[in-house]
Amino acid sequence: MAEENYLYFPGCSVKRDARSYEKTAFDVFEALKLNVKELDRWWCCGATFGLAVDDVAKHLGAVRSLIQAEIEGAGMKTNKLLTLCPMCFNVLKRVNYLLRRDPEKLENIRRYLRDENLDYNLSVEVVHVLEVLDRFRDRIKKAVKRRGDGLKVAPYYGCTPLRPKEIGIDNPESPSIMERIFESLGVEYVRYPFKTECCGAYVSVYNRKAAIAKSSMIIIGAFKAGANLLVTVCPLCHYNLMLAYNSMKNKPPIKIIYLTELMAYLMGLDRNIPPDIKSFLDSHIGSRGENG
Amino acid sequence: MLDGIDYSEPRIGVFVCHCGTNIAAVVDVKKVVEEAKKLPGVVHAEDYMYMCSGIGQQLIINAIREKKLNGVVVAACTPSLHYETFARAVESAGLSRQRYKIVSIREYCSWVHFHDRKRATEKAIRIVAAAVAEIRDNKVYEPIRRKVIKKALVIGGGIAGMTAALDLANAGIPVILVEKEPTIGGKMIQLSVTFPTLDCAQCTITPRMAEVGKHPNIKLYTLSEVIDVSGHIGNFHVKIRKKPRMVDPEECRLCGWCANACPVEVINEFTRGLSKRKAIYLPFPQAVPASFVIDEEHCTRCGMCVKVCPVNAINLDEKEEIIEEDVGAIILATGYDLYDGRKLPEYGYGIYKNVIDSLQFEQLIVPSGPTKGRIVRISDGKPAKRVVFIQCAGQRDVNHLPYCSKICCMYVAKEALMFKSKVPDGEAYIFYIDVRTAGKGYEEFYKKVQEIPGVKYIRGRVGKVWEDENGDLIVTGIDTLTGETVKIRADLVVLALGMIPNLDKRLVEKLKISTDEYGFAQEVHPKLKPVETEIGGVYIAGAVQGPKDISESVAQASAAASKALQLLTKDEIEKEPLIAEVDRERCDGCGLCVATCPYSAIKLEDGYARVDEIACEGCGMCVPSCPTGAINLRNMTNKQIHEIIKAVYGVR
Amino acid sequence: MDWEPWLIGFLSKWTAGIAAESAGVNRVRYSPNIVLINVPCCGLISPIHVVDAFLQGADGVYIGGALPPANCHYKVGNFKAFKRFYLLKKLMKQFGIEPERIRLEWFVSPQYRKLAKTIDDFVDEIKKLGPITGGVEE
Amino acid sequence: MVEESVIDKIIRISGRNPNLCYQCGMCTAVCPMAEFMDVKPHQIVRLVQMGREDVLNIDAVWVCASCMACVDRCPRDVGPGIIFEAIRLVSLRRGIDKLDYKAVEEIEAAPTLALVTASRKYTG
Ligand SMILES: Cc1cc2nc3c(=O)[nH]c(=O)nc-3n(C[C@H](O)[C@H](O)[C@H](O)COP(=O)(O)OP(=O)(O)OC[C@H]3O[C@@H](n4cnc5c(N)ncnc54)[C@H](O)[C@@H]3O)c2cc1C
Ligand SMILES: Cc1cc2nc3c(=O)[nH]c(=O)nc-3n(C[C@H](O)[C@H](O)[C@H](O)COP(=O)(O)OP(=O)(O)OC[C@H]3O[C@@H](n4cnc5c(N)ncnc54)[C@H](O)[C@@H]3O)c2cc1C
Ligand code: SF4
Ligand code: SF4
Ligand code: SF4
Ligand code: SF4
Ligand code: SF4
Ligand code: SF4
Ligand code: SF4
Ligand code: SF4
Repeated sequence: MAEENYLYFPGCSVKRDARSYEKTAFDVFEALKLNVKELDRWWCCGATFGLAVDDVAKHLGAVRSLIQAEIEGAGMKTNKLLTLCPMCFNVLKRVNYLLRRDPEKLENIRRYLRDENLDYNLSVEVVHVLEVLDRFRDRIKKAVKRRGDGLKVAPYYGCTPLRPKEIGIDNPESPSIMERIFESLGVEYVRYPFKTECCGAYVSVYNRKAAIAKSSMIIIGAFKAGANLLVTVCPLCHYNLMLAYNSMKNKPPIKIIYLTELMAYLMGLDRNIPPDIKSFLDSHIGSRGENG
Repeated sequence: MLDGIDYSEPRIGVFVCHCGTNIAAVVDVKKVVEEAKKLPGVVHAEDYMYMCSGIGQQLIINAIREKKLNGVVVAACTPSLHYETFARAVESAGLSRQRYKIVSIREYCSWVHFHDRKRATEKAIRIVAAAVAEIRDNKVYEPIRRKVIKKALVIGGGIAGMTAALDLANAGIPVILVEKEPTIGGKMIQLSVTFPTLDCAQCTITPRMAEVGKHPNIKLYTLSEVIDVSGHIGNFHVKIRKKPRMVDPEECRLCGWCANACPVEVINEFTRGLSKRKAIYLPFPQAVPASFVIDEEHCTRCGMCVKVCPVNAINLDEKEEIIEEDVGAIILATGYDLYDGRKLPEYGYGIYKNVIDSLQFEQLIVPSGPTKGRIVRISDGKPAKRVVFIQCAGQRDVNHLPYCSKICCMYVAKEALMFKSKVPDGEAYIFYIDVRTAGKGYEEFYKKVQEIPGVKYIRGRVGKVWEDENGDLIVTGIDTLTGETVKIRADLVVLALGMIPNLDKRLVEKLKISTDEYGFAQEVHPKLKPVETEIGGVYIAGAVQGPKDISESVAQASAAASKALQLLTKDEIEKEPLIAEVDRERCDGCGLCVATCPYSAIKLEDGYARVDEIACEGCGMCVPSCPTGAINLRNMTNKQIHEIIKAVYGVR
Repeated sequence: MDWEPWLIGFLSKWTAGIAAESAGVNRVRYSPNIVLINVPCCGLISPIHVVDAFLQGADGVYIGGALPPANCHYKVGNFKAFKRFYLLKKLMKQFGIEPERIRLEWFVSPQYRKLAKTIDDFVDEIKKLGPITGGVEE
Repeated sequence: MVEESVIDKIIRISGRNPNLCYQCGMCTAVCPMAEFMDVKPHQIVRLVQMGREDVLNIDAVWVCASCMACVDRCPRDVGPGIIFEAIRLVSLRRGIDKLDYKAVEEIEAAPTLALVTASRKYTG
């Protein structure tokens, strides 16, 4: 299987609410010579994993997408299904994990799908963009065009890429995968205590105050540690963080952006970076920006 | 062979017991006697009301003499009850106990089949028939004897190992003590004071170390490890690898000039990284042997030390040595380690300097320690005023150590007390799930610590520890008794890490002992044989068997020494001769049995299998593995099993 | 039908043997149609003995050993027995004997009720199977 | 047929065993939402242990973000966060709907993700 080939599962939010995340990600993939192809068809993963043991039907959307990936993957010589959104990652990988470990559930699901002449052979590997970038750190190093002097980045993982630990991409209590990527990018990062703290997730819809409080704590923590950039990989975290930021009376001078926006900028791939972010980065990088 | 008994033809007597009505009310005893008389080889059968009574025994003795019996079957209760009773009776009549068998028609028959007299009787007859068939072919073997080497090996020189070594040495047994570090002392020498009496650990242990060092019966090998063990109970052959010390302990005057001259500085493991030492160093002032040592790994062989040593004690070319010894018994006392705190990154161990483990905190308390007994923040050396202790830091947690480490509740109480005695205006917060104080004086000790103002026990857990922008530690947790979250700004956070066994796999394999699911050495029986291992002659002591405090380690060490003494005071050991035996006529040397034996008791010699009489435990596992039927268990041979089956089904 | 099965059982004396003793002490009644023989370890009993038993007239063979993994007095005897009998069961059909006629049960010594229950179950099962026909349906 | 009790149902559909909980409080200590909960996670587990059907009235289970911190860290593998989902589901399956669509409408530019997840967690 070709190591550079990936199928891509976009999910609802990236397509609708985080366009620049997706676009800059693809710019970065191209620069790293990765062949990433969007699934011809995909189904909403449901965004949260149904936890109850009798809730099999909630996994159907995810299974359909996994089957689609299995079929398309054969033609493309890959079994890797990449996601940008960590919530999609979390659901798809957990469903995959569950089916692999629980033959009874698998049989149950198969019964649903039999009428449609579908079957799933458990061959797909669900991967998150962070894992892929980590794997190609050498290429990242070579692709960097701008020096990140003046930037101090706070990595923000949130929960979904890391928990539960059976499917997490790194140690849920002290992940370092983003830090490694920053090192390859040549930007300075800060240590602060809230990089895996929950942003409030969907609770923002139920108890807005709580979500704002959580996200504010993260922003302030990052700022106090000296960061001027707070980097996320999740559209929902991004939303909650922005919600909190916008509700602050004294807004700290820190910008909340997607990891791939920062990467694209440092790689000199400016075309899809939102103008406000571009000018923020420009102003911090100062005159020594262009690599000599 | 005993005199006066003719074994040429089977002459078996069967004795059926009524046990009052216990048997006779269900089993038709008379019928059993009648049927027994018809069995091949049986020349006598009778029944009696209470066979185990004096009269009953006399019946058997008389019958042996009068009827010239050469085999006895007693059909009564179980062997665990009366095997010995009748064995003695049989022997007093001059018959070997190997020609006697007791079978149960009570527990195995009348007591469980009281609902069906007819078939209970039929079954009793089959049971008797099987026993007769078995005994018919029993041979009389000489007991197996083997010389015992009156010398012991103790592995590990902590408090447990030293205690066992001294107990044995004082009883006159020469002891070889192997310690892998440059000095004996183990973990106890790193402690400050000890609960519940608060006596100084070093003052307690150093006289013992000195005694070990100069005891005429103890040969001490430091920087050494056991690399091979062969042989068996009473007669082990061990190989010991002794790493070079490169300083002659006989010559070294402890002047320390060498260390001053040495340019290489590394972290000091004795203080658990709280200080530095040179590549040539004295582990600590009371080390035994009292000598400097060169850290082979870090020494650059620059030769500076050699130049300054006034007595030429240093030899940089010293090589490792392999030493071989023969011993009769082995005591394993390799102790424990602490769980790796880095597996708890949520508490910041290995990330923030001021998050330390409990042994590091002990080092902060000891007056001779790296801070001279001052309790300070490791990051900046400022006095530590507020200390948070986290109990069960990984213990009782299925994600880390599922077991309770037993001593940490107590050492935290002690450390909090010591902290308060040194920093009277300090505050100690102790997060706990339960406080376990099962020991003499322990609950009282806990109560005493609770009484100290400024010591606060918080029933609950810490979720996370982090460092804020001022370099202070922030501890967030929950007080389950109030249901409120707590947030404490602390100078030091001490993790009460649990004990894990210090027992490497290779040593386990060489000793052929087993370990429990966590890697602690496995005792044979937790209640009745707590210091014995499955391997005869190998005993365990101290924390290598499971979490233990010092008193328990010492008690167990003395127990292990006493068990070893029971063995080593004998000139030879005798065991039942019921072991496997190879028929050379049939053995074709395929070696299948060799691989099957769990005790490595079989060797191939000149193309035949040979069973080591001492090592064989008589399990019989080798028997089915032999394709030619050459290997058999004495007095339970394949032929006998066949005869037993035949007898069971030969009854009508 | 007045046919009565007679089974033979080999018990490891350290575990199943003690369980049988406790069953007695506790007066736990079970079917008498089995003769129990104590052996040092169930690892001693080979498939040959089992086949022998069927040839001599056994209707079923019961083996009681130590509960894996850690209870075997001789470390691994129970595993050895398990492996051997797994293979034997596969071969049984070729002899024309139902594999269900052999049963291995694992014990720790206090499980005397289990011993009684498994023996009863086994005797019942053998009664259902009827006498050995050697593969020929009567 | 005897009807399954609320507590039995919670235990069954969670697939977890609350009786293993020894009330250490770790779930609460690591819960990011604990400060916004009326009843704390360890207390909810305790109430389930004691068979208290009124756990259905606890608001906290709706504040739980399913972040899985408690599930990962529980030393007895009780899976509190999973039990809370079961409590939610028992309510939802009884037709109790926690999502106030008005409130949702008010949230400007809530991403699809928030709405999809919320509709999963707060409606049947
Ligand atoms: C922080 C802390 C505080 C404590 N406070 C107290 C207290 O106040 N009171 C109390 O009663 N108990 C206390 N204890 C417990 C006490 O330390 C132990 O009970 C005791 O040290 C156990 O002794 P041991 O000889 O079994 O093991 P150890 O002390 O670990 O000794 C084992 C020895 O074997 C050596 N060794 C290891 N492997 C090999 C090998 N392969 N070959 C040769 N040698 C080897 C080691 O180097 C070591 O010298 C405390 C423990 C801790 C962690
Ligand atoms: C309810 C209960 C349950 C327990 N369960 C367990 C358990 O599950 N596991 C466990 O490990 N432990 C258990 N124990 C503890 C266990 O009973 C003890 O550890 C053990 O019995 C102690 O043995 P011993 O020989 O020291 O004392 P004892 O059993 O008390 O024996 C002392 C003997 O000395 C005799 N004696 C007393 N005075 C004199 C005298 N002046 N002269 C001559 N003889 C005298 C007594 O009659 C007695 O026979 C339990 C205890 C209790 C109370
Ligand atoms: S020998 Fe055993 S069965 Fe006979 S009377 Fe004595 S106790 Fe009872
Ligand atoms: S200089 Fe020589 S005598 Fe002095 S401490 Fe070093 S080795 Fe010993
Ligand atoms: S030879 Fe080794 S121990 Fe001696 S001074 Fe040099 S580095 Fe130090
Ligand atoms: S002794 Fe105390 S601190 Fe140690 S594991 Fe047991 S309960 Fe926890
Ligand atoms: S009887 Fe057991 S210990 Fe003895 S040789 Fe055979 S397998 Fe080994
Ligand atoms: S298995 Fe039998 S034939 Fe082979 S070596 Fe052992 S005793 Fe000899
Ligand atoms: S973390 Fe687990 S054991 Fe502890 S209180 Fe919560 S549910 Fe109970
Ligand atoms: S899953 Fe829910 S209860 Fe558990 S820690 Fe996360 S928010 Fe709290």
